[in-house]
Amino acid sequence: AGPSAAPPAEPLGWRAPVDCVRANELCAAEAACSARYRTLRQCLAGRDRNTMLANKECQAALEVLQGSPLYECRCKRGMKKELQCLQIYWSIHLGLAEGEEFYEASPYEPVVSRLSDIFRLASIFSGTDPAGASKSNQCLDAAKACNLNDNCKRLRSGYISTCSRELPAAERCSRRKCHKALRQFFDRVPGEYTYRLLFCSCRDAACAERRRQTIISFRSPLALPFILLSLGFYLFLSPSLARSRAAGARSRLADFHANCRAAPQAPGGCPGDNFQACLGSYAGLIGFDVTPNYVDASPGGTVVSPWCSCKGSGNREEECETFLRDFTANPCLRNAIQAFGNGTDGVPAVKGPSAPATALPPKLERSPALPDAANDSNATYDTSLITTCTSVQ
Amino acid sequence: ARARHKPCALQQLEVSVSELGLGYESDETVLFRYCSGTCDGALRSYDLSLRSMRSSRRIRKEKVRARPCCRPLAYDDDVSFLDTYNRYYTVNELSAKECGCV
Amino acid sequence: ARARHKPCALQQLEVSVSELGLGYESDETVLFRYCSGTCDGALRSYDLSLRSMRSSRRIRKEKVRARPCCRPLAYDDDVSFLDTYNRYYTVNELSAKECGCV
Amino acid sequence: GLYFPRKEYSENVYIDQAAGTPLLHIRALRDSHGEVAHFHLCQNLVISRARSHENHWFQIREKNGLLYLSKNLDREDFNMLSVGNWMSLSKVMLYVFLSSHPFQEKECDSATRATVYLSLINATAPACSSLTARQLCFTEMDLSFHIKENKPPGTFHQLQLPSIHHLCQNVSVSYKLLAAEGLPFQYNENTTGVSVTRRLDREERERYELIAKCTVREGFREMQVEVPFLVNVLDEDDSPPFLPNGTNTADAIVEYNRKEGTVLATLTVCDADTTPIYPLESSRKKYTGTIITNDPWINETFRVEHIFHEVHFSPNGSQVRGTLHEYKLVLNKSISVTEHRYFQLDVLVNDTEFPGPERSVMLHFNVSILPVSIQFPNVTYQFTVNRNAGRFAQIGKICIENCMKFYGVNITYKLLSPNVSCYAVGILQGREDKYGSLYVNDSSVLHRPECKEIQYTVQATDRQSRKHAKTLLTIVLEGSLLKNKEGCLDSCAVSKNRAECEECGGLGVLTGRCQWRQGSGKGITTNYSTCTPSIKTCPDGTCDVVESKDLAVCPQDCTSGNIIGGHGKGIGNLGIKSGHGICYCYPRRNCYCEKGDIKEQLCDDVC
Repeated sequence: AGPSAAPPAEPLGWRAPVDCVRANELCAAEAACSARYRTLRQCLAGRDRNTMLANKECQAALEVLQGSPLYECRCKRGMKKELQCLQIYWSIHLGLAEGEEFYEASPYEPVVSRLSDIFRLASIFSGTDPAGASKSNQCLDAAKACNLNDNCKRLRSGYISTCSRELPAAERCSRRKCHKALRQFFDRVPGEYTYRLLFCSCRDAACAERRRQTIISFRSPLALPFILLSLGFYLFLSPSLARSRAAGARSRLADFHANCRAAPQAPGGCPGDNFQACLGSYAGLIGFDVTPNYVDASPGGTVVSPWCSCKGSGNREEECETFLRDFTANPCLRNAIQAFGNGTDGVPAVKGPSAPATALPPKLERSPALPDAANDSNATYDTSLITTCTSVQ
Repeated sequence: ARARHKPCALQQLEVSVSELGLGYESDETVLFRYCSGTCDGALRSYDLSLRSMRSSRRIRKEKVRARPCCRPLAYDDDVSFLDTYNRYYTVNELSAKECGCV
Repeated sequence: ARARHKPCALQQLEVSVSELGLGYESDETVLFRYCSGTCDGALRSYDLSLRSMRSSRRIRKEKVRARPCCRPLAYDDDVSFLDTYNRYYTVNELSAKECGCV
Repeated sequence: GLYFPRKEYSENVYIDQAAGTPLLHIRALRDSHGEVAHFHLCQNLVISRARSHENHWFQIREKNGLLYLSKNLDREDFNMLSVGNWMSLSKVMLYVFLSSHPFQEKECDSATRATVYLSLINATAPACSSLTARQLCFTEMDLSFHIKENKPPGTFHQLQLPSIHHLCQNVSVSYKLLAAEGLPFQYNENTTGVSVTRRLDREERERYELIAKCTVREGFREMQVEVPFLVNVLDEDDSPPFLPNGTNTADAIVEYNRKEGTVLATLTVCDADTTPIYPLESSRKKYTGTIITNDPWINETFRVEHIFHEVHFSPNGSQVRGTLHEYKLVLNKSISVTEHRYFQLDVLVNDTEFPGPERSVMLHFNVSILPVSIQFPNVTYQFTVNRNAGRFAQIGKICIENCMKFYGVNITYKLLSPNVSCYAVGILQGREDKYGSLYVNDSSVLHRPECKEIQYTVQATDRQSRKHAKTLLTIVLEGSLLKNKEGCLDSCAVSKNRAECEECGGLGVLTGRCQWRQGSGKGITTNYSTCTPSIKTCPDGTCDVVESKDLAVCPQDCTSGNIIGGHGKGIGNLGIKSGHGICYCYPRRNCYCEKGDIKEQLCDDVC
């Protein structure tokens, strides 16, 4: 069906922040813009960006579109027509940014609210001050608070009953249904409930195990190094998958990188020092192919990781490990989780190495200076290579 | 006349899952809503006739009920919880959503 | 186990209006349909929990029913008749149309 | 061809930095001797948030890869480059292209490219005295490089920061590269260049962890900074396949398991190279396993399945990744019981991308397809059945010799022509069952005194070959008839206690009465109390073929309806796997699990 009754045409170039669905409607209602948008999409279809920029017609289309709302539009997590919004966004930005940057800009609007807003609302809803709630088990209190809220209770039960159904061995557990139910929970239930379930701080193993079970430790360690799938290499997937499901996963991953990437110069280690933005985009990953979770039930530990490994990543092992470190050794994410657990929005005492110049990574032993022109004896091909293979797993 | 019982209405109680008495052991709590009260003002011609025919033994040896009962008309959504053995359970039709004299 | 009562179902009886015991005197007859039988297989988690919390006295001094009752879910249309004094009367919700365990 | 030792570079640029300021020294490594690197920037500058702009500010020296400011970066330039950039820190992105010959204009999209991220700092360059040792020595960029194996030596990085060297002439900054003995890296004090001194062999070592140590001297002050300096060696297909323990032959015996998909034997081939698991299909196509035969029957009947996984070798202390390829000989279709042959089947494994002649290895499977017979183990079967047994009572199981070992052989069981008047028993077979289940089909026959002993012929037939076997089955009726209780329901499962349970019979009962299983354990347990026609078969977690004939026989195993009260459902949401207290069921309706001790309130209304 065509767009709803054409809204009063705003003057081109006027850019109140709009989502990409709305921006697309505005552009479609404006002859010059819609023609240029069509041209740009044809320009970007499968061709190298630089060749595209050399083409005058494409260049002109780009110039016009840089002034249209389509250019600055962004989306909101959990909004209506979110997928359509993201597809419009990537239809422009995927082509222009060549899509090969390891860290892409986020298609979502920057988050302005802070953790303190979450704490205030959490205490209003549950009548208890989250920080002061029962000292024993914050995660249990979070579950109680959720069960007392109809919306939270319903959507929580939705993903639990879907994801923990006992299926016959022949039938693969319905991963897609489970993921969808998880997404609905984290997109539609306010952070005052979901964060408390996800980022509660624990003093004992029972609490930490409950925290790890929040997303039912949806354990499907993939033989495939999903890392490579999730590294935004969705381009290699079949075009249909690349467009629909990938747009969601790629966007949430870009959002996570944008909001959780370590920013050494910021006190809390997060871009714009906004813990809420980081936690929100971390929770936004849950229910997508990169669903991270706590790796164990150690009370103090808050190490999280996606369910994939770098085994079999060939020459891309380094990229793969970089991707994993964004979860397992990310000071911004760690500080944000600890800050929420302590009920503070400020900067927790940063524990753990913040890579001071002289701190050597644990693996490295001190080695002597390399002589300027040492020649190296050629190592003979070691026959033990053959026997080692047999002792493999 | 003195009011012996309140009219049929929805009540609620926050209880732990273990207190539900279903055999689950969990410290999580749920909002248990139930129907309580009398249906005095809800008798129908049906009830009066049924009572009359039972007492005149026109209807015998049958399990009939000649008075409305205060019961749930609809039930809340399912509720799920993690038990003390870290297993998830889901219970449906546990809590009333709406009460009425039926 | 033995079958004590049949499950809740619709029964019917042809009776004279006078036998309805509503005070009308008329020789006209009506088809009186009513609900009879047990609701054994209709308990819900609600009932088990309510019963458990009542026996653990978590719920006290309240008029609650922890078992479904076999009652009409819908009533037949109104019925009219001429009584012995040649006056017409109409009675509604006299006869059950559908039964269920509620 | 030529390649970059890094995919990305980053540096800061400050307002009012003058034209000519060197920013970054990018190096390239050769693929073959004699190559000369030519560096080039393509025309556009990408400003983050996907906006691009003509590049007027940055240039790179074609010969040595030095990136420098070609125009003063004043306030106006800075604002132009930060338009539409909501990130707190403005960033621009440049693409540096590499070629082994001088550039023609149109050549921007050559495959080799590195990305340079320049952070535009909204301030003038800090005074040298205000910089820390860390800032004087290194940028925030991690020193991590990748070098292709089997390539010529060359310089791949310069430790000295061009901009610092340019701006802070009165500060002495010197470097050292700390590395274990014998590593193939060399540091040049004069140029501060780090080079790889010989061809690397990834199969020997794939990762080098060195330390870059920097010493800053300013007047009497001396400060030292150390950061990790990592080199990853990139793999290429330079290792041929080999047999890990020298075995290229395996026996593949087909006897009872004749089902399609059965793995008959596996042989492994190793390769010192890595094999990326993504994209999976291209890796599989790279390492083929082909049956070498021109016998169509063999091609039809067998297939080779290839899986591989990463393994680690330890050539000389360091750990390197390699690949273990498994080639499984698999039945491509079910084989008839009558088929029998003996032959050798060859599979050619081929590492298609390995350049050398030894790219392939031949595997040999000695295939023996043995014939199997369809026969009953002993001549006759005899079962006793109580005259009070109910319909669907399970009498016993019948099955040919080795029946439990058979896969892919479809044996069906049938009862032939009993003596006409006493036809009480039937036989059923579940889809996956390898045996026939005997059950009481008509319990009224058991009550007839004239029926004492019933003779049947049982026939087992292999559906594919139509081969069959027969045996004699005798059913002996025993026990005296119990007086039938009035009003008993047809399902044992309805009873909630022992008394109710044992006073009646029901479908599936063996001796005319239901059996009470007294459970134990607290909470929700698999050992719940319940009333059953036969404790041996119900509940046992399986809705077997006889129980599935009527839900009233064993709803505890077969119900898919609502279960009210604390419970856990069985596999496929079928049956009651675990329950709280006593579990009872109204067949074809709900089941309940509840504690037995909650006394029913008599006056349930007014309490």
